[in-house]
Amino acid sequence: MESQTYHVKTEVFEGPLDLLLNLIERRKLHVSDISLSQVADDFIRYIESHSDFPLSKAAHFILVASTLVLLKSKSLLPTLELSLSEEESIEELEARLALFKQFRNMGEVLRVEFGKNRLYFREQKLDEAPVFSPSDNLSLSGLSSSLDSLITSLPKEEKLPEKVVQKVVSLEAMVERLTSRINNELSASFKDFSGLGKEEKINVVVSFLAVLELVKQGILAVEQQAQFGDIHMEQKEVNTPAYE
Amino acid sequence: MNNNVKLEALLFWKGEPVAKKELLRLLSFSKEELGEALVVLRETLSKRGTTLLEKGDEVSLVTAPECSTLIEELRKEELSKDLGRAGGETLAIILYKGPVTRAELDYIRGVNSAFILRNLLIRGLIERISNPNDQRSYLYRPTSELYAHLGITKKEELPEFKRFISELESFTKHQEEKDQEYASS
Amino acid sequence: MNNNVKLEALLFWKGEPVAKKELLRLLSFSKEELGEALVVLRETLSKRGTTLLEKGDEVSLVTAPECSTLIEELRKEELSKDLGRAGGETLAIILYKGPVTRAELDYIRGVNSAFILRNLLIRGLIERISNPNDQRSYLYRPTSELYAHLGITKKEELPEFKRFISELESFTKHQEEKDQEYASS
Repeated sequence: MESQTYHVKTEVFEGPLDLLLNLIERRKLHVSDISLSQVADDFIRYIESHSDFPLSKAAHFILVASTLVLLKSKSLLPTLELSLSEEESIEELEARLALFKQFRNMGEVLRVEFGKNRLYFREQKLDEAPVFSPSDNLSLSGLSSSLDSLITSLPKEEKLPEKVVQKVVSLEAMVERLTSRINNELSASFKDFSGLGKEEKINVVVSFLAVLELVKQGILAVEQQAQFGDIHMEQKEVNTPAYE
Repeated sequence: MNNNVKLEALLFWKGEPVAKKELLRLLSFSKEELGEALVVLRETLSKRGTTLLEKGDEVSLVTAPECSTLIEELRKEELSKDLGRAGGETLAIILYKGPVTRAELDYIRGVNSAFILRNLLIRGLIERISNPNDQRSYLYRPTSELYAHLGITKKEELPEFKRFISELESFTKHQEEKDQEYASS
Repeated sequence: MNNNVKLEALLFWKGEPVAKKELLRLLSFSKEELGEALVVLRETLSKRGTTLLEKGDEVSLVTAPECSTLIEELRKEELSKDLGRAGGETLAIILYKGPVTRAELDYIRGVNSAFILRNLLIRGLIERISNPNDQRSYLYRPTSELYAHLGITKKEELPEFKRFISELESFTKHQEEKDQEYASS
């Protein structure tokens, strides 16, 4: 088990679906909401160990992480009711994963077939001697403007999907923020901390993720008095938590 | 002279994929005549050194599958490079689901596909056409060259074609049902 | 597989006359086997769109004489048609940066240039020379007829020569860095 975790950490994954599928298959599970919540921790651990991701890549991973947290939160906090859109995002992730799995497997089939039994076009068609035949409009200015427009259309540095990336806080940063806040106040409200209603949804989700992480590590105790009510947080021990 | 003979001569001389629309014009065939000539030519070539490759609305003449090993040994150029994992899955999407937009590819793969698309375009395995539904985006589809690399002469010969297509269809149907469930709840 | 099928595939693929001595070597046939295969192939092709041409010691596959009118029309059209965007930009890159390899062209254009190059070659606008650095690839450069037609004697006389060259170089450098980043991520 330990060696498996280490292996996942060092392997390179192209994207979150790739990683997720790998984690699920490694445990010999089928794609389902249950298997997804089971691999949530592994997934988050992977992001944590790759804090040097380029921002655009990290955003893709963190967005998927947020959905996994929703799933996991249901098992940790049974009182939590998921909204319709949250339910949908879970369903969607499941569906995407199942579809991705199909194409990934077919991709492996294609890799095996590729070049194995190749058919060939004619190498060249110089069966008659070339005849100098410029088109009527062939001119220096025409050619240089062809090149000019080619140069203009060369791929430029791609802009990051700013909307996605802008507000996404790293998981580690969020956990640190939460830890210090708890230290100061000993008890705090999730609503205040996460800026629910004020912050971007993704930040709230990342906050929630951080809370769960701390609960799991026994640093925090959480209490929710009513459905959709605020979550009350309290530090279990007064001594400074030794997170990582 | 038979139509299929003319068709063969034309495809041989061109040595590259020719659009069916172009064939109709160059040969002054009706659609029916072309369809028939293609059937006859495919049959005529069945035991020859060349074979007919049909990809969507494009047709070309290539060496017969039985001769692959012979030519491979004679070629000076290096062997076809491995597609890699990203290449394989991207081609799978384009071959079985294509033509697709980049947004669809990114969504299915969960990552930015710009680099792998550029790589496949340069290798001549896929091509970019303008999207009739959206002028600002492009559609990606397989080339005849890709069929040739996979050793297939028509779409139906794609690996596990029937099984995979029906799996995709039932998946899409299932998804649509779920979506309707949500819409009505 | 019959010897005449192998022979047909080889001649089709080569697309140019091949010496009989060369055929013996490439196909590992005995003289008798080759002689027999040639007879059978000639007979097999008698009612087809292609035919076997033996000229002195050389053999090639060409379009059937019955189709000569059709082929003449095709040739005229191919030599006179507009170069198109793809043809124009490919020719421009060869003018400014030539001699270049096909890989360099593909890399700059972001698409495969194989078929475009063939058209430019038969139109006598460019020519292919062997690459001193790599036996498996060729270099493409403008023909002297093209220079004369455009009224230049060296490439430095091309409009905005310095700017274009430096832009192309900075693109290649930048893109290579990105590709490496991608490959290692």
